[in-house]
Amino acid sequence: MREKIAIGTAAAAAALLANNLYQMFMVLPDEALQGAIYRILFFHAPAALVGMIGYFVALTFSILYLSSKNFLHDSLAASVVEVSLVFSVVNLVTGSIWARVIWGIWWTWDARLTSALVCVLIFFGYLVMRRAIEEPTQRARLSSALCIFGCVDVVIVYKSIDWFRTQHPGPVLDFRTGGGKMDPAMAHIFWLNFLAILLVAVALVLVRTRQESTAREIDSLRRLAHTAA
Amino acid sequence: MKTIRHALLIARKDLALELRTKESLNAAGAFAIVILVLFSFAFEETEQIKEIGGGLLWLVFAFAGALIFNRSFARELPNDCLDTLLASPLSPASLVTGKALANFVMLLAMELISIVIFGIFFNVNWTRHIGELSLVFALGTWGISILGAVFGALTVNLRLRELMLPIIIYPLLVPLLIAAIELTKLLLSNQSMTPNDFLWTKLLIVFDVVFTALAMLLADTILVN
Amino acid sequence: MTSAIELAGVWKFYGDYAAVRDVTLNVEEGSCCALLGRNGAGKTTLLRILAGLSSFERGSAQLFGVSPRQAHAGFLGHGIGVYEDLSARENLHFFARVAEVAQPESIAAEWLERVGLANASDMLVRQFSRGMRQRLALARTFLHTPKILLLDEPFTSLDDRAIAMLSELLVESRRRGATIILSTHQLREAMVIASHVALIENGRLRHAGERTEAMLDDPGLLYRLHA
Amino acid sequence: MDARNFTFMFYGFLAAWLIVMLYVIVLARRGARLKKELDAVKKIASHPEQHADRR
Repeated sequence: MREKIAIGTAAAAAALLANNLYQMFMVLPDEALQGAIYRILFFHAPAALVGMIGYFVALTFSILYLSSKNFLHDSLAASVVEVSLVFSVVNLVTGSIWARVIWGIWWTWDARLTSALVCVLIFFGYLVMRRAIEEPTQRARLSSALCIFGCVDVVIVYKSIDWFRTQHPGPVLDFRTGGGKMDPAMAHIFWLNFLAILLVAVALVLVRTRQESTAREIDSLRRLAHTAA
Repeated sequence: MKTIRHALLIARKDLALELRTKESLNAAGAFAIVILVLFSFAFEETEQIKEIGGGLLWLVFAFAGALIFNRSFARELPNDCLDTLLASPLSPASLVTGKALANFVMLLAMELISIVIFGIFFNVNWTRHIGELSLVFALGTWGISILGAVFGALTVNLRLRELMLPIIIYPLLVPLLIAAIELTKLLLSNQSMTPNDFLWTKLLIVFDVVFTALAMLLADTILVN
Repeated sequence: MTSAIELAGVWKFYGDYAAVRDVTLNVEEGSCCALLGRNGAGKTTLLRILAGLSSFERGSAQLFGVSPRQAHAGFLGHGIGVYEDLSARENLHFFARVAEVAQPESIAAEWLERVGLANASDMLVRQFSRGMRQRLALARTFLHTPKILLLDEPFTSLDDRAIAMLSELLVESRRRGATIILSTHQLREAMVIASHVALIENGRLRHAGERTEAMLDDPGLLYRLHA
Repeated sequence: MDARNFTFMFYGFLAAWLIVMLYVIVLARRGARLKKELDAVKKIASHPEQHADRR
């Protein structure tokens, strides 16, 4: 059943992506100032959003784990962090390529770039720490605590943006500017593509969560064999 | 009240042990001095050093801090002292606070040595804004210390403990280090603070308060398995 | 008789593996319960739960009506629980203060005398012999006259003098009404001290009850009954 | 617009999907490894006496 949902989600994501790509290249014109490259935005920004949402979903699951001690919550938190990290890396790489064309540099220590990078480093540390702990209960407990610290830190980092001079383009989405800067046709594709990437992420999380349960089963069988022998 | 009394007890015990063995102070102090000497070869002009001095100092503090924090809970491992403490009336929150206090004192001592050496090697007069500078150092050092204590506790039973601690705390410390570096740079270059710079002080305070509260809240989760 | 220790349906998991399974156990105030079972059966885990060192996923555990973390039992685990780089006196001072006894200095001095370390009280533990360390550990465990004592394999690796001292301390503790739980391999010693016995196998409680005369004569009886 | 701009856009898309594909491959390999491990450990758990010495 779980696999069918994952496959279904992936199929829906693929169909939506095909449609979006067609729209992006065949229907939408080049942007006046940036030319063709602006299309990277359709992946760059949704990847950032999906990553950011993911970290806070993981925070929710971490808190849920601590109150319920249900391992499914821990598995979900770990899976969501891992998948979010993939999309955060997509975000950084696509952003870097865009910056090479528009700014002429691959990287700059701008506040938003810095905070995105810090986010990646924090949750990379989360995954590294998970690998270093073998006992599942201890791992779940400690990584939940780390996830809470990490998310609070992300909020603080993000807040300090306003105090740091910034080079990054300002917000272009409706909900942040309170009335669009973006062309409605573009905004439409943008949100469709956000949905597509979100579906890809959900499918990946489902697969990853299943693997976590398998790993836990292996661990408990090992312990059983250990005590029986 | 009880938490504070117990925290002071732990801090005093840790400092007494440290003064006797000098395990982490020697390592951290030697590290700080070596880095400062190496940097004095790399940079010569005094104007340049005022720009990067803040960054240099805080990176030295953060790196030397990791050496101190690694020992912080590891000190409790021989003879299962950590178990004994946790089975006693002492609360995990007071244990973490006590460790943070001990870290704070050790790191501050190390910072004092570092800045004196920094002043001599780079010919920088750092005493002109000593009041503000002390405030910045205290606020920044507390933030580093409390995170060092929390993650010292979190990593104490892990494989590769010494490696894991820096991987986890440095990214978390970024906002604190940015603020502390900006303020230190300002104070070393002999400018007075503008309202805009108070934002950095505010950031330091917010960081300290938020993470101290979080540490108290999660101490049980981290220490009682 | 009131219950000093009440465990009801306690489960402790390591991942999906249950180390303690549905343990329900009442220990009466003033009794001495010997916890028996093979290596890895869950004795240590159970004692750690009672000492407030381990959390558990299901069930409830109460010591005199409060949670293990608030009960402050005297706990002696596998390690001696004292600092190598503090002197015997400093160690006892510190733990007396942590345990919030009324006069830490005099209590510490009294216990140093009692375990025969008065002459070595200013020596660092690092310089102690094994027997001296063990006696210091005993002083550390008993110095706040706890109402509940949790001892994990206390007789293993103790030398003769320390064993004699421990037995004396246990008898005295019971006389003042303390409740004792100790896990052990040494069946014969356990049967002599214990008033009750509990047998754990694969995390499950297989037997709990009074120590009978038959067990005293034949310490292996319980194991054979549940084989 | 100019071809260079378009090339970089192509690289951007390529990089994005390459990263995701790479993750999918990692995921698939880990899945296969876990499955193999599960089968092996199941065998041991059902006949502990035969494997007692192999721990």
